[in-house]
Amino acid sequence: MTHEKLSMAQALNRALRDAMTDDPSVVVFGEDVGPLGGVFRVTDGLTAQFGEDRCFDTPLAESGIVGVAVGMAMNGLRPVVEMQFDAFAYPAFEQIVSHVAKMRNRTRGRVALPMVIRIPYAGGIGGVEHHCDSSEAYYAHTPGLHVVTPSTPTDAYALLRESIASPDPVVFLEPKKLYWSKEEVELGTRPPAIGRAVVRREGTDATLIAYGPSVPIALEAAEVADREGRSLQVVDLRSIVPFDDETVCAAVRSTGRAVVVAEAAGFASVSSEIVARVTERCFHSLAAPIRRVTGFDIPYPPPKYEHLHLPGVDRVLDAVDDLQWEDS
Amino acid sequence: MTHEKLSMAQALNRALRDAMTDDPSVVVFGEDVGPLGGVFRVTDGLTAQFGEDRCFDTPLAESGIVGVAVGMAMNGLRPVVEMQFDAFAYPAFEQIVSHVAKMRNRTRGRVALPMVIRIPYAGGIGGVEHHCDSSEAYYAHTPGLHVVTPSTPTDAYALLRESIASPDPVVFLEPKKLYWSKEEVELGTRPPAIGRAVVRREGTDATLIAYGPSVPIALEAAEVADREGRSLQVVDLRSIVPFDDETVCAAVRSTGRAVVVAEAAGFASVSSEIVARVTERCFHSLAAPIRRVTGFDIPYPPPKYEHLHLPGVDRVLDAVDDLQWEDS
Amino acid sequence: MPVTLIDADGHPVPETGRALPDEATLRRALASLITARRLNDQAYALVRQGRLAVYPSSHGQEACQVVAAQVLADGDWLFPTYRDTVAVVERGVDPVEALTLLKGDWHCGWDPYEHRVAPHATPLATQLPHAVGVAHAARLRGEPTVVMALCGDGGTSEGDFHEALNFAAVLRAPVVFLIQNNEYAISVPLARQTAAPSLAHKGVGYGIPGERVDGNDAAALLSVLGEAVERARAGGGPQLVEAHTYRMQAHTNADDATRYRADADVEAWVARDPIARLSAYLRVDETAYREQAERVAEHVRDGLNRDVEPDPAQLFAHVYATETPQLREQAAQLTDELDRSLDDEGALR
Amino acid sequence: MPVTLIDADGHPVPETGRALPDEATLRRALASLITARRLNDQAYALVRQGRLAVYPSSHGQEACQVVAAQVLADGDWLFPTYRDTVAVVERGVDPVEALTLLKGDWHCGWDPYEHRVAPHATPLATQLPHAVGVAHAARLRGEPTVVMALCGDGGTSEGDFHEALNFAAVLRAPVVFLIQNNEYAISVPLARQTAAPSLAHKGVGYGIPGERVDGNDAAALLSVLGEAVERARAGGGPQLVEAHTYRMQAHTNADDATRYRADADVEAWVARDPIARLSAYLRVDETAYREQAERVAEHVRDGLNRDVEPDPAQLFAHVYATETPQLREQAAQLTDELDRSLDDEGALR
Ligand SMILES: Cc1ncc(C[n+]2csc(CCOP(=O)(O)OP(=O)(O)O)c2C)c(N)n1
Ligand SMILES: Cc1ncc(C[n+]2csc(CCOP(=O)(O)OP(=O)(O)O)c2C)c(N)n1
Ligand SMILES: [Mg+2]
Ligand SMILES: [Mg+2]
Repeated sequence: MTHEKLSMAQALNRALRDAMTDDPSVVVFGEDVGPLGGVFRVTDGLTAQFGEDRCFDTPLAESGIVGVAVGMAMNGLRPVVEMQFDAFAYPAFEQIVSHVAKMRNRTRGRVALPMVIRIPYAGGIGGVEHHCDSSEAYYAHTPGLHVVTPSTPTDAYALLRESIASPDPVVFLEPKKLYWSKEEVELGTRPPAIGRAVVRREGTDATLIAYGPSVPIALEAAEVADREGRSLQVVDLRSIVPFDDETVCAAVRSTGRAVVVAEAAGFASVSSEIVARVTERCFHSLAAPIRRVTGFDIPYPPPKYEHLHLPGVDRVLDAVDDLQWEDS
Repeated sequence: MTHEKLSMAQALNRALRDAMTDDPSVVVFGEDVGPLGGVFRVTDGLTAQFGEDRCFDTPLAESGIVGVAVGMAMNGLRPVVEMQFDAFAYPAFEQIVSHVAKMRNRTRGRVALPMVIRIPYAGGIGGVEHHCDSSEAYYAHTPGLHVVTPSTPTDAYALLRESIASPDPVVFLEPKKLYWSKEEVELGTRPPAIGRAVVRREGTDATLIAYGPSVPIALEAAEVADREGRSLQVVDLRSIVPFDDETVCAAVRSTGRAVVVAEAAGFASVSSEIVARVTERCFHSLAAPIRRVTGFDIPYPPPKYEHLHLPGVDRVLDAVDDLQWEDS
Repeated sequence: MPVTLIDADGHPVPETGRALPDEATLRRALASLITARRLNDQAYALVRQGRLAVYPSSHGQEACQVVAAQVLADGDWLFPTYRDTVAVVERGVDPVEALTLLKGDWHCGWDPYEHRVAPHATPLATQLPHAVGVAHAARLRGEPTVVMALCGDGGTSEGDFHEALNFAAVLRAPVVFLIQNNEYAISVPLARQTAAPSLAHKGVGYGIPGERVDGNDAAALLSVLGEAVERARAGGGPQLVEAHTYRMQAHTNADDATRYRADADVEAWVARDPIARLSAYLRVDETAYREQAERVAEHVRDGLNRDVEPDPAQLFAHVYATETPQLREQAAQLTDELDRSLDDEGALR
Repeated sequence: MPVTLIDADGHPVPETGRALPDEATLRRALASLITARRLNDQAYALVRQGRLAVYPSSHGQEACQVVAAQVLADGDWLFPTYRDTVAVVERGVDPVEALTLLKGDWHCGWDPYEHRVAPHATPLATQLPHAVGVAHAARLRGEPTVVMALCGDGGTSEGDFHEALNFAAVLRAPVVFLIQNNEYAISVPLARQTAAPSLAHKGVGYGIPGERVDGNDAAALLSVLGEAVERARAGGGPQLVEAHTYRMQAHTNADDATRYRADADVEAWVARDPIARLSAYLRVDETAYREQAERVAEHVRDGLNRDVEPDPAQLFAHVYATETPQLREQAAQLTDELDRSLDDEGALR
């Protein structure tokens, strides 16, 4: 077990490298993932190290990339494909929904698709239109897919290793704005598997439930709240599908109040699901309705407006203030 | 104002016919919508009546159909396109999400896209794979689209007329299993506009919230419950986006208990949203958490299994029974 | 001009520059054609009897389908569309398993690895990139696999057709793309589908050789497809073959073809029937072949008349390798419902 | 061989079978080329100064872009990609408006109807079906509109490219598809994008005539694109033109081109510069043109150095024609937040 200070992009790169070293059936492909190393450098050096058969550039066609990956997964390989940005995975939507998600079920388990679709997603990097979508709900709503999203370099490494090892397809959502966040990463460890949430910060007054790019916001809000005398617990989902009802509900029951924080538009979203399922399960432990702090129900705005759109610390704290602390 | 006994498919056909008569800019196209009249005969006779320029068959390419409709809508026409079945709209997903939903916003309102995407959806007709998806969540989660779904021939007529007249794109979801349901339709009327829900049945003990194909199930459940001494109110959303918070919340507050009924997989769905937003708004009026009766989180099953999957009257009544009627 | 080796009257076409397949090969094809036709017609009849939900028949297109399967080696793969049941069967899949989707028991009835036959693909053209992926994976491992990927004329308009052909060409994947041009996509005739001089011309834009063949001439198909497969196997890359044939019946039983085409158009194609033609050329007594066909038909009738009780657990068992906690809960809910309804029935009746 | 009328040294090519455009037309092109180059380089510089988020420069490709706009009539439409800012400007759009997306103030800065220029399309090839739709709508109304739809070499691999060309051909829509083959899609060279003999060959599979042209020769572009536009206007249907050019700079400022191509490759193209070539042929004094170019550059600098305060109401105002109740609530929430934070600031500072 070694430690190294890595950014999330580097941690992902290490995960790919280690997986390719350990398992010759792992292949990486997509747009610009070869000599360029991907626009975020997540695949940096893989072609040089493993050769063009193991990491290669494809024609510019996302449906083709996912569709070809389906065939390769059917035939003994473990493809890890990159969609260059969130909105550029939409051309592959039919392949993802109608095949990637359904092949195992269609064939009664005979044809498994061990493949990973990596999607840099969400905003906060001043990107222009189509480069900042939070598209998790589309995948999370589709039975047959696993959907995970790390919030730390350590989790990025571990979750990607798990995802590549998974016998089932995983939509792996990489929060773009965290690519450059660094921490000491334990390589070779196996932290909680896909399907497990973690409590990132203990707290007693209310629970913030977040994932991916919103976790640092939630932690910062908890930090500020702490200074203001309120103790907030922070849960990081890590895995959206499967969902860790146990950890999330235990957390919410322990505080009796909760706020969900997510960048995506709120309507019919993963946040809606969290509110719905936690309320179904913990109704009588709740002192107040669970609040959602999400992006507005608007197309992702231009760079100069994104600070107005994205859930920030103040908006989270406003929602916490709204949790009916006084008798009324 | 005339009355006629029409099936939902016929009512839709009348709506198209009347819209094309009233407005020469309305054009209809898609796969098999010409001489065949569409696989569900919704466009029956339109080519004969209005000519090939107004109603025409296209090459078999859904992204192309929607993309061409975008261009036609940009240039003065009001296209109404048909996707043959729910899952066959997925190839058009990028066009729908990245353009149809965003063009007005992108251009600060300068380019409007008055177009309707008709999608026969949901199950209950013994259809094979890819012909029975409940895909509403994908569209409802996407800001910029209106999403409506009728449950009666009268509403089918009225909502389609409204949708074609709308200055904005509408995803018009047609519950396949109701195509052949008949009723006396008032033609030429303007019932509640897009964005308005209606109470289909009054009741005092609990509220069933449903839309599209689930409305008849909810009504039947209310009928049965009535015989068992429980009075259930039934709300039909009609419009998923915009959502009629007013009507829905008033209904739920009046009974204090609610069950959402929808065919789609429950996870991160429109039902999740209904539970979340109604709970947020009506928390203290609720005697019990809102229950969801939805399809399971599985790919739509084969015909011989669909009765096990689809929300039925018994499952709805079980959920009603679960609404904590006894003190505990 | 499409390659034709035996004309509609059963006469060999002179000076084609191609050898006729040997008699044993042609006899094998004829036997399968007769079984395939019987299977098509049996399945069609079973829809009327309510034993199949729907059947997209390939009556009249059997030569394409049978030969597509026959030119493959054991280690090769076949990627069928929903209309290619008889190709699937020719490849060795039990016809009852092949009809599972259309019977409604499950989505795919066979084990795709057993005979290397992918599940029927319903969303048009989506199977083509899969075919390329299977071929490319095999090639990366140095296996001599060739993939036969089927597609309809209508399917060529989909974006996935384009992307698959382009990937195949760039990767030099050993895939033979066989388009059965049966002149219709449900109600839409070819002229509304494309303005290309032929569907084989669609290879040009990818750098893939295209070839046209008479889709009702099994001999020509054996020659052209056999060559394409061997070329792909030898590392020559993908090939596109357009087989010109005709959809003799409605799109499926649910379709009413009289709305968009004249009966006379269909009748014109009766004279070009692939079976009559090959049979005339071979001058064989078909009786022996018919026996086998009847055995298959009977097997199909038996199989489809047998009702399979749906097992509720199947709904949840195959969504993931391991059931998620959510699915475990939902499965338990269903079991509970079913138990209670059994109790009710027991109590009431 | 691509059509070239003026070679890299500025000499007319003999026996092309095509007339050289007249001198006034070429001078007009040169003037615009010089402005376009200045605009490209100014925009690039503004990224370094932090005034633009990113800029995909078309330095070296200006001839394609300028001519694409110049061959159009007022009633025609231009459908640009993200790299086609200078085509947009040539069409009459204020360069500051043209750069709005890249500055980050809004998605599209101009009124698409004013100069009949569609918004920049970022998702590759998705603008092509729109172009077909605009053209078809015009044709249904009997208007003489022609649509010029731009696309990159990489974009040709997308499904939407295929579907758009096929629709255009079947509908006989008056669209000229201009592919700027600049040899790269970010880091991916053409040889990995396609195995086709040329991108112009991609027309064959749709029944669309394809033509290759030297993309750095404004004269050839004027001739070929001008002809294509007039042919489309006359009812001749769509046409595909591949202009062979080169992306002289990195994909955008964010890209590091040294990772995937040698500087020497780029240098080889300096000698084929579209401006030097035309200027050499015309033997003009460029000074006058440079003045105009400088004026435009100054206008751009001024415009981009001016900060526009974002108006929060804009976030909600254009999602629908009428705000939904949900958006009204959300807008009110944001206003309330901002009011409170202003109060806080007032109170604290
Ligand atoms: C993506 C998609 N769109 C639409 C359909 C509905 N559909 C099923 S078959 C068919 C026609 C297919 O025509 P063709 O490809 O020529 O095959 P054929 O039926 O003639 O064998 C259509 C439109 C589908 N299955 N998939
Ligand atoms: C659907 C889609 N996928 C990926 C991208 C990301 N992307 C932006 S530009 C580009 C390369 C485009 O190459 P080409 O079409 O040759 O145009 P060029 O940049 O050379 O002008 C890519 C991959 C995108 N914009 N859209
Ligand atoms: Mg066909
Ligand atoms: Mg390029």
